[in-house]
Amino acid sequence: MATWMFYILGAITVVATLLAITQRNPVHAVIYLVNSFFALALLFFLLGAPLVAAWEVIIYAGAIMVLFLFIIMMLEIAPGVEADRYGPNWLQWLPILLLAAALGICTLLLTGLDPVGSNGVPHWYASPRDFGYALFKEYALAIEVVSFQLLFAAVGAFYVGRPERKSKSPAGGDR
Amino acid sequence: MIVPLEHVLILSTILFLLGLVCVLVRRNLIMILIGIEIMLNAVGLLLVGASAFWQQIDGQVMVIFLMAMTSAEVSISLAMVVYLNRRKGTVDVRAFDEMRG
Amino acid sequence: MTLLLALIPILPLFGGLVNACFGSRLPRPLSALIACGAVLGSFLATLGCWPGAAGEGLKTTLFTWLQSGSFSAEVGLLFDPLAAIMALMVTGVASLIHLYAAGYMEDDSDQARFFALLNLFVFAMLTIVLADNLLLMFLGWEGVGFCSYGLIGFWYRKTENAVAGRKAFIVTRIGDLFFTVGLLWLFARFGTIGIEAINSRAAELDPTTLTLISLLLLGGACGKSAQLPLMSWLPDAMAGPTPVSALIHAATMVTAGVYLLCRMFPLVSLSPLAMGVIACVGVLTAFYAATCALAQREIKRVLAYSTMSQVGYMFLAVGLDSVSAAMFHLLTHAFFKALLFMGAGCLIQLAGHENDIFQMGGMRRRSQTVFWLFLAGLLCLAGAPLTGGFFSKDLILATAFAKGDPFHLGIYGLGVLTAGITSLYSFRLAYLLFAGDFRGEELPHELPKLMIWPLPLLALLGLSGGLLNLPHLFGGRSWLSGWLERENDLLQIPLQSEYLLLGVAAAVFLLGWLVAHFRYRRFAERETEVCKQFFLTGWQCDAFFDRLLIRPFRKLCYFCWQGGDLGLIDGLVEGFARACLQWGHAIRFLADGRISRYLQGFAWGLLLIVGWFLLQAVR
Amino acid sequence: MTEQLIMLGLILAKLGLIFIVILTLAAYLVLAERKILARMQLRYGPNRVGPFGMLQPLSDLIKLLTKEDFLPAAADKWLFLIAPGLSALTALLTFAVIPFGPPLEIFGRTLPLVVIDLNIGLLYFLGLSSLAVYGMALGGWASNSKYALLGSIRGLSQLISYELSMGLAVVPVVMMARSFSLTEIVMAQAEIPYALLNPPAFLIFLISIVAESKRIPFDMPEAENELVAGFHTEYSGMRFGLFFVGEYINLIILGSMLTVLFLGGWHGPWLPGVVWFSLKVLAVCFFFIWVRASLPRLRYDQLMHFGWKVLLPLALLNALVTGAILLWIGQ
Repeated sequence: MATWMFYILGAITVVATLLAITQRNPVHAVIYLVNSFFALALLFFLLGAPLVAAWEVIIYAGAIMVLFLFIIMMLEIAPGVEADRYGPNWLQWLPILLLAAALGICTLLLTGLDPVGSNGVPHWYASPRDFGYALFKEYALAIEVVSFQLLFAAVGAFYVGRPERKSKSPAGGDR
Repeated sequence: MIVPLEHVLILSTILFLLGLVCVLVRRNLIMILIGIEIMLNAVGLLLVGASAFWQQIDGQVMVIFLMAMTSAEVSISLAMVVYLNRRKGTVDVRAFDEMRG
Repeated sequence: MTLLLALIPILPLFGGLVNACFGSRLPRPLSALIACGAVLGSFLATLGCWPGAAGEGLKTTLFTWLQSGSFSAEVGLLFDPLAAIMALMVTGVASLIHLYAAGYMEDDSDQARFFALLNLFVFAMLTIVLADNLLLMFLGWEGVGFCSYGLIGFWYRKTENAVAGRKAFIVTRIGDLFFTVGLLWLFARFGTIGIEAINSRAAELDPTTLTLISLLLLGGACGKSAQLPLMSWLPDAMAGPTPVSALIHAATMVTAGVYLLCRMFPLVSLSPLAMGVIACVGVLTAFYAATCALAQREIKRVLAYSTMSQVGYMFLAVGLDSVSAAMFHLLTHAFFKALLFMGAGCLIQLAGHENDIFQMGGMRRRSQTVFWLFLAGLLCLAGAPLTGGFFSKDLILATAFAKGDPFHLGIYGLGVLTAGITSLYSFRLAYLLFAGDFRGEELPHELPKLMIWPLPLLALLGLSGGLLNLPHLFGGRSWLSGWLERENDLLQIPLQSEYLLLGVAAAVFLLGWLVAHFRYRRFAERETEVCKQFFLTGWQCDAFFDRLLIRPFRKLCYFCWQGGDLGLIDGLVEGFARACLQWGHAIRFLADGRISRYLQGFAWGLLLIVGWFLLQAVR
Repeated sequence: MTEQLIMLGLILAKLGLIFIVILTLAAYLVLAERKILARMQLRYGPNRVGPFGMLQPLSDLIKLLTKEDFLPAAADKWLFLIAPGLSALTALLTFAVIPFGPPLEIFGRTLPLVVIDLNIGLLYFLGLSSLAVYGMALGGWASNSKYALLGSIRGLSQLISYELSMGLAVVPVVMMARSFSLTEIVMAQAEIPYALLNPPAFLIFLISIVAESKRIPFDMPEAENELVAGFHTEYSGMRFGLFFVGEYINLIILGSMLTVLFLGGWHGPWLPGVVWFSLKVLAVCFFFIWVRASLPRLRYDQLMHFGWKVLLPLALLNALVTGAILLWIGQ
C-alpha cells in the first residue's frame, strides 16, 4: 500500500509543480506549490522521515510560502502584468531539454547497470530522539553555523527592507 | 524501503527539472524564486530517499540544514524583491539590467 | 675616570634629547640653560679626563653595538692626546658658542629645536673625536651631517635656506660615500675597524691599495671640510643662524676632515702620492678660497671662504707630514674664527640684520668693544706677527720650505701668496666695516650682553694661541708637538732661514695691509669688474658643477622618468590594462545584466558536468 | 483484521463524536461570548430566542444558510470559494491529536481518548496552525477588495510573526517532557502543570495564541473600524459562517493546546479527566472573552514591534535558560 501511495503522491507532486510553474498568477502558483509541498511532505513521511515531513509543512508550506504570498499581496502583483512568452525560444529550452535527456539516460544506465531493489532494504524511520542526537551531537558545529546564517539573514533582510530615508530628496531638509 | 531508490531519483530529477524550467523561462522575479524553491525541494527529496536507502540519518539532517538555508535565502531575496519593486515598480527581471556590461 | 670619559659625549646627547622631547614645553631660559649646561659639563669632564690622556691614553668600551660573525662594532671611546686636545677645543669653543647662542636666539620661537640640534651636533662631533673604531666615527660623521643639514636650513620657511641645507647635505654625502668605501675596504683587508689596529697594521698593505684607501679617506675629508672639489656647500651654509656658522666653521664640522686625516695619519703617511695629493688639495683650496674671499660682499661669506682657505692650510700641513702643525693651526683657527663669526653676528645685529658689507661702514662708532675684538680676530686671520695665526701659519709654510725640493718650494710660494691675499681681504673687510660712515638705512639694534661675554675670552685665546706651540726661536718649547709625540715635526732648518721666513711672512702681511689701506680706505662702489664677478661667484664653480654634473644628471633622470617609468613600465602596465579593457569590450555582450541569461549559463554548465559524467559512464 | 477494523471503527466514532461536540461547542461559544460581553458592558445580550436566548445559535445558522451567497464580480472565483472551508478545515483537523482524557479501559482494551496519538503530535499542531493562515490570506486576496486585501496582509504578517514565538514557547515544554507526543506531555504534568514550572513560556504562549486567534487586542486582520470587516468583508451567507465558526473552533483548539501544554491536560483531583479537560478549556475561552471585553486594540506597528523585539527574544532566552537548567538538573 505504501508503495502505491508513493507513486500517487509522486504523481500529485509532479502535476502540482507543473501547474505551479505554468501559472500566470503568482498567487495560484503558490497555492499549487503548497499542494506540491504537502504531497512531498507525505512522501517524506513514507520514506521514514516524519520529522522532516513535519518541518516541510511547517517551514515550507507554513512559513516560506506564506512569506511569498505576503510579498505578492503586498506588492499587488496583478495577474497578467507579467508578459511571459513561452514561444519557441529554443535557446532557453535547449539546455533544459538536453539536461532532461542526459538525466534520463543517466537514470536508465543506473537502473540497467546496478538495479537497487526495494526488497533487500527493510523499512526504517528516524525517531525524533535519534534525529536529535544526530543533529546536536554530530552536527553541533553546523547547527551553530546555520543559526548564524539565519541571524545574518534576519539582519540582512531588515537592512534591505528598511524604509528609504527621505532626507535624500533634493528639496529635503524640512526635518 | 517502500520503492526502489531509482524511482525516488527519477521523481527528484523531474522536480528538479521543473524547477529549472521555472527559473530559466519565467521572467517574474517571484516565479524565479519559486523555481529555486522547487529545485531545493527536489534535492531534499533526494536526500531523504538516500537517507532511507542507507538507513543513515545524515541525509535528513542535511534536509534540515537545507531548510534553514532556504529560509535565510528566501527572507533575503524577498526583501530584495521588495526593494527592487520599490525602485522600479515592477518585478520583471528584464527591467533590472543595470549591470549590463 | 671611565665614567667621566663617557660623560663627555653623553651630556650633550642628554641635553639634546631633553630639548628635543620636552624643549618646547620648558621655559625658554631653562631650555637654553640645559643646552649650555650640558656642553659646559662636557667641557669640564674633558678637563677632568685630561691627565689620563698622556701617552697611551684612556680607553673604554661602553657596549657592543653590532655583532655579526667576525664583525663587531663596539661603542668604544679612545682618549689619546690627539683626541684630548681636539675634544677640549670642541667642548670649550662649543661652550662659548652656546653661551653666545643663548643670547642670539633669545627671541626665536624655535629655540628648543635649535638647542636640541646644536647639542646633538656637539654630541656627534664628540663621537667623531672620541670614537675608537671607524664605524662609530662614521656614525658621528653622519650625525654631524644631519645636524648641519637641520641647522643650516633652520629657518626653513625661506626656500634658499632649505636649499642651502640640502646642498650641504648632498655634497657632504658625496664625500661620505668615499669614506664609506674606504671604511669597508679597510674592514675587508684587516677584518677589524678599530682605529688603532688599522693604524698599527697599515704597513701590511701593498702601496697601490694604501694609496687608494688614503685617497678615499681624503675624499671623505674633503667633503666634510669643504676642500676642492667638494667645497661649494660651505659659502651657502651661511644661511643658518650665526652661532651655527661659528660652530660649523670654527670648532667642529669643517675640522672633522682634518681630524680624520690626523687620526689615520699612520696609514695615510705611508703613501707619498697620497700625501702629495693632500698637500696639493690643501694649498689649492687655500689659494682658491682666498681669491674668492677677496670679492665677497656678504660678511659671513667672506669668513666662510677664509675658513675654507685656512682649512686648506691644515690639509697642506697634513700633506707636509706635520700633524702637529695641522693641529696647531686647527686650534688657533678655531679660536679666532669662532671669534670672527660671533663678532660678525654682533655686527650684523648692530647694523640691523644687514649682511652686506657695502651697506655697512663706520661700525666702530656703534661699538668700540666689538671693533677691538673683531680686529683682534682679523689680525689673527691675516697673520699679524706674534698672533696665534701668525705662528701656526708660519710653521706650516716653514715646514713646506724645509722640505727643499722644487714641488714643496712651489707649494711654499703659493702658500706665501695666499697669505698675502689673506692679509689683503682681512683688511679689506676691516676697512669696509669700520672705516667711513654707515651706508645702510636700518636703525641700530641692541646687542644682548650674552653675545659679548664669550668674545674677549676667544680673542685672548686667538691672540695668544701661539704659546701652544711656541717655536724655540722665541724661547718656546713646542709644547703641542711634544704633547702629540711628534718631535720630528720640529723644524730642521738653519736659524737664518727661519728668520728669513719670519721676515717674509711679516712682509707679506704688511704688503696686504698696505694694498688694502690704499684701496679700501675710502669706500668706492667699484666692484663690478669681470674678474671680481668671477671671484664673487667662487670661480663660477657652481655653474661649472651645474653644467658638469647636475644637468646631465637631470637629463638622465628625465630620461628614466619619461623613457623608463612612463614609457616602459607604465606602457607595459597600461598596455596590459588596455588589453584587458578591450577584451572586456569584446565580450561585454555576454553580460547583458539579465538574471535569466546568467541562470542559463548555469544550466549550460550543469549540462556540461552531467554530460561529462555520462561520457564516463558510457566508457 | 478484525482488530484493525475495530480500531478504525473506534477512531471513526471518536472523530464523529468530536466533530459534533466541537461544532456545538463553537456555536454555543458564540452565544456565550455575546452574553458575557453584554454582561460586561451592562447589556442583556441575546435573550429572545428560546429560554435565555439558548436557541440563538440555531436561528443564526438558519439565517446564514438562507442568505444569498454573494460572489463579487472581480473575485478569484475558486479561491474565493475554497478559502472559508480551508479555514474551518485546518482548525478542525488539529483536534485529531489533542488528548482530551486519560486512556480509557473499555472491553478489556486500552482506548486512548485521542483520535490519533501521533508521536510528533506537537509538530502536527504547529504545521496545521501554520497552514491555517492560508484560509484567511487567500480569502482576503481572492475578494479583490482593498479592505480584504489589507486585512489579509496584516493577518499574514501577524500570524507569521507570532507563530515564531509560539513555536519557541513550546520548545521548553518539549524539553521538559522529552517528547513531541501530546499524550506524553500531559502525562509528564501529572505532578505539577508546566504553567507553574515554566511561567515565562506559559505567558509567551498565551500572548501568542491570543495573537494567533486574531482576537482583540490583536485583531488587526478584521479591525472593524478601519477595515470594515477585514479579510471577510466580501463574504456573506454560509461562507461567512464558515469563517466565523472556524474562528471559534480555532479558539477552542488553542484553548485545548494551552490546556494540554501548560495546564496539565486532564489531570485534576476528584473529577473525571474529561471533565477537568473541558473545564480548563472553557476557562481559557472565558479568559479570551474577558480579554476582548477589557483591552483596546494595538496599533499595527506596536504589534509587530512587540512580536519581534520583545516576545521573540524572550522566547529564545527562555528556551536557552530552560535548556541550561535541565542540563544542570540532569547532571
